[in-house]
Amino acid sequence: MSADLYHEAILAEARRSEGAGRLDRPDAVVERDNPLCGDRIRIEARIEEGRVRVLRHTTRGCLLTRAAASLLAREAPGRTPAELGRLADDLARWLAGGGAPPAPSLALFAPVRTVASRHDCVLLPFRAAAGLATPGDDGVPPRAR
Amino acid sequence: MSADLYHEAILAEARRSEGAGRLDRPDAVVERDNPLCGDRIRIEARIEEGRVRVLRHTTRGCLLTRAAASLLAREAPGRTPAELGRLADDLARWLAGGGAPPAPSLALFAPVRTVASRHDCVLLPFRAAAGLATPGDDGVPPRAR
Amino acid sequence: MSLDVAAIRRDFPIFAAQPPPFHYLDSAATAQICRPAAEALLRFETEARANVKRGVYRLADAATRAFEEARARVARLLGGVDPREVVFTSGTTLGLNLAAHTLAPRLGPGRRVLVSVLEHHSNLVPWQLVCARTGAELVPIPATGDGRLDQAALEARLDRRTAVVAVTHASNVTGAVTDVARVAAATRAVGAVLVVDGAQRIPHGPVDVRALGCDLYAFSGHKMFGATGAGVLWGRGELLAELPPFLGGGEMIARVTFAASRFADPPHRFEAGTPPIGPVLALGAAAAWMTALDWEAVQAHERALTRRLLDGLAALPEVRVLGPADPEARIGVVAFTLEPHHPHDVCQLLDVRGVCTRGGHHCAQPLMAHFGVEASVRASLALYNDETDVDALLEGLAFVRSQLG
Amino acid sequence: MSLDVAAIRRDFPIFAAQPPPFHYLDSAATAQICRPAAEALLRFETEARANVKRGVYRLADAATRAFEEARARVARLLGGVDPREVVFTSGTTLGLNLAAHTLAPRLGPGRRVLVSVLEHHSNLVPWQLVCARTGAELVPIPATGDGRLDQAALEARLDRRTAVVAVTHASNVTGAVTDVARVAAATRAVGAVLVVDGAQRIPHGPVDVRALGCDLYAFSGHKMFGATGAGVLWGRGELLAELPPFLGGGEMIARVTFAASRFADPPHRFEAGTPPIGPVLALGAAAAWMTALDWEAVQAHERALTRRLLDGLAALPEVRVLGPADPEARIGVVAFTLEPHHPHDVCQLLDVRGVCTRGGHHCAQPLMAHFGVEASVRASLALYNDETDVDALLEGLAFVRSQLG
Ligand SMILES: Cc1ncc(COP(=O)(O)O)c(C=O)c1O
Ligand SMILES: Cc1ncc(COP(=O)(O)O)c(C=O)c1O
Repeated sequence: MSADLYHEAILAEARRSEGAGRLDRPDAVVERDNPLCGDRIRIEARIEEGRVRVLRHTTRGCLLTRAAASLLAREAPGRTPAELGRLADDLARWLAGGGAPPAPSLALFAPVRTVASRHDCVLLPFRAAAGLATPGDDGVPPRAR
Repeated sequence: MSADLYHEAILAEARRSEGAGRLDRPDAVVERDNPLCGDRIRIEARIEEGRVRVLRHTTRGCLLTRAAASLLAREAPGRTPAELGRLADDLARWLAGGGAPPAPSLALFAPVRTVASRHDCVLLPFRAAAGLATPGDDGVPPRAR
Repeated sequence: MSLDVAAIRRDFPIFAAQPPPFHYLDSAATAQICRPAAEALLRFETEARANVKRGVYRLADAATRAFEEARARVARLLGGVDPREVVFTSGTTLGLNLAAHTLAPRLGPGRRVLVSVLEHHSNLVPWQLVCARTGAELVPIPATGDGRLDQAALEARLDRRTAVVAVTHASNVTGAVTDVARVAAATRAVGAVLVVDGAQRIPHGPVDVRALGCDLYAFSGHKMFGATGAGVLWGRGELLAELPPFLGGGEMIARVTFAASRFADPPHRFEAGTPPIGPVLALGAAAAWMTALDWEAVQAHERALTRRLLDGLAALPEVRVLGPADPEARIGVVAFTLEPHHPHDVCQLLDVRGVCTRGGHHCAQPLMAHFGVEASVRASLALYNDETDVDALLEGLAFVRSQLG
Repeated sequence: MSLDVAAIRRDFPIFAAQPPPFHYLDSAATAQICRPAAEALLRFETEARANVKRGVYRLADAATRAFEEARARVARLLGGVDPREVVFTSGTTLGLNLAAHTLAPRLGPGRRVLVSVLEHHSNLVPWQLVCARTGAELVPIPATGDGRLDQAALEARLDRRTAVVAVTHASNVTGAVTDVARVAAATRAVGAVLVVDGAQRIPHGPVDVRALGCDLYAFSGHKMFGATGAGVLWGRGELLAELPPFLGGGEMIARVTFAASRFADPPHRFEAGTPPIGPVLALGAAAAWMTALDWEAVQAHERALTRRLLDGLAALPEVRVLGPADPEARIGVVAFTLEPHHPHDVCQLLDVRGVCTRGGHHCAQPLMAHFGVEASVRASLALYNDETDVDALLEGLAFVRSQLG
């Protein structure tokens, strides 16, 4: 059963690792952890007129996180950080059981829907990207540090 | 069953209330609460050569506490506070199930042995009397106030 | 529609287990557990146990999902709030201590915490401790003669110095129900935080915490037909986001190094360590069971019983009831004295008749002092009680007098 | 005498409930519950529930007696200490936070808290928080290359500035067992307090805390075959008597007025509010069950299994074990990495074979940093495991590699 998680499309996407790397003078940078395992993603983006033009990521994570980061790099260009935030929310909702995949490319995560504890692995890159709106934000309110 | 608790001897002892009242210039005074119900006993004693000569008590409490205070007033004269402490410990042990009543007069508390939550009611006067050794002590360590 | 009490009672295993006569009138101390809660607890502990929030194997994943479903169920009981506003605790006491500790940075000399004299020690001592530590002033809000919160007196004391107001939603002695919405409006007007102790109110029906307008709301699973060991602190999301952590440990962090730690978002920031998973699942099951009830019928039933009890007590000249006489203004938690007898002696003899009541100060010594007594007898009703329970108590009081003279 | 593992397994309901293959190797996260503990829990919650420490009716009196009997049973497991030294908590995390908060008055600028880098976040973050609040200095005690406490380094750091030393009795990552007696002697020599996290050690046999020489010792019921929701903080009586309260609420007071409260003696001073009664009774039943075992046989069995596991892993070149290689120096908690795979992916695929392991940082990020990794796979053994569990894990790792290449 959970072997389905590791079907060929996910393995291939993780291996492809689209957008891996850094940018020269990014307009926005965000880092975010998965507190479960210490996984971390760093996202750098070139932003023009409020929209992501290029997105690069440095991802230390499991196959699901890496596949998701790769797909993010493909999905992000042309969207605003706010739109990426909505994409993350829609993705979370779909994983939790509601509706349709929020983008055709993301349908390959269908087997993850039954494994709630891995949803955060898939969501990490998208949630991080939503933070591009407020550079430097890592999702933890300042007073709580 | 627990109606046995209120047999005639206990009711009579509580009513008798031996030693109720205060002393003129007591050598030692101790106050102690039962945290369960806010019951309180104040004990005043005249002490000669380390031994209680007269003991008086002001008791706000249930029938068991009042009967116990009355018996304490009868048992205390001639004993040292340390001996009263041992009497309290022996009484606690007997109530909890071990051995014989530590004084013949205390045998009337036999039915209380099956009701653990009332042991403190019986013990309150005796434990308070043990505190006569250190006047003013109410059993709470100073730092914890 | 009237309540089918027999059906309710069948949902509570205790009534089949305890030999009659068994008149349980101590639900304010701990209510009995309903069958769905007991089943959720037992199933998890014996057949499906795994730790939550960390494991990826099926058993662990299922445990995490069940845990979050319990959170969602509680959120529904509280008027459909965001589940991330539901913090699981070990009980009301922990929840109120969490409130006091995390609000401590807002306290200090010149700042005030207003606490009503109706409070259970759990909603007083934490504020005493935190005021002692920070130098803030603890200000009592007085009660009315019949044991309700004195709203006018509260409003007179509220000003910009006030950082926190802490009140009970329903008193565990007088049964009086506080008009929290009115307190909330006044509290908000001075920019203070309103902490509500819901321990006694929640077993008597769902509470729409957003409509109440409070900021933090605490209660215990064991008083609302769940298991012992778990409770809830609900908090307004905007406030929770600002509060620092209380307990440190696993599951509440984002990243830890010796130099510094970053903390997780609510609710996890406040849930350090392995939670009481079984008791939380029981709490969730109890919340779902409660949500499905017809509360109009339940409340009519409880009100009728309360009236029967108050009327019965009023007929006894030796009895003094501590609390409002009007069953509309209160829940069925009824404390009283039976002169000249000591509450413990009364309770002990009631037990001979199978009537379970509580004697003592009910962890509310300031309120006892307000009434000028040290202790009282308390009979507390829940939805599974019926007339026979009330009548057994009233007859039991006659028996007590016959025994003690 | 060798251990009858089949008989042990019959004492654990989970093994009849879960369909095979079921290889539970996550006992360090939460162990399974033994039948006596489950029965004590269920019996109390469904058939005999009443609140403790307050009621005089038979049901309440019996609950109080059972609660205190659980305390006595734990006292026996800890080498026959005075039951008044046994404080019931909601778990290790609460116990360690209680330690940090109540020792806070001894901290301040110029004072130091020594914490080992082996610690679970539960024995690090509370000290961080309390050091931040008091101005005391948090000093790490380093680990050896194979993940044991560096005793010499600890001793070099100990001086009169040290107020507290906090170490784990057994690491939840490396399995290394600390020589607590040696740490205690050094700690005592500088007049500091020694706080020991016993969460991982206690499931592997009774601990004579007085012989260890520590001052406070914390552990959780759910890791020692009890229920979730309860734990213990044992404290030397002389120390407990001096500590101020932590949580405020019911049951921990001697008398409360608005002006001031006086607190009860230990252990009640530290047990505010309704305790997790059912989980405490389960903990007591588990303690009694443990006390009756032949621990020489159990430990020989666990050691043999640990050796089999370590040997099997050593044969795999892609595997790096984090922790001592000698089964005598450790418990059967074995963390490792399988290059180049991510621990979560490994655990997920092991689950396909019914092998339950844990991937992540195991709430010990500083120790992960010490090893230069972010996360690892952890297999943890308990007395109910047998060779088939170990072999399933080893075969499972081959399966993982076949799947992920
Ligand atoms: C060494 C160690 N200490 C403390 C804890 C925390 O225990 P709990 O989560 O039961 O509070 C754990 C378990 O997660 C542990 O392994
Ligand atoms: C009004 C009120 N607040 C708080 C509490 C404390 O709840 P717990 O003991 O479950 O923490 C109680 C119950 O004893 C209560 O009646």
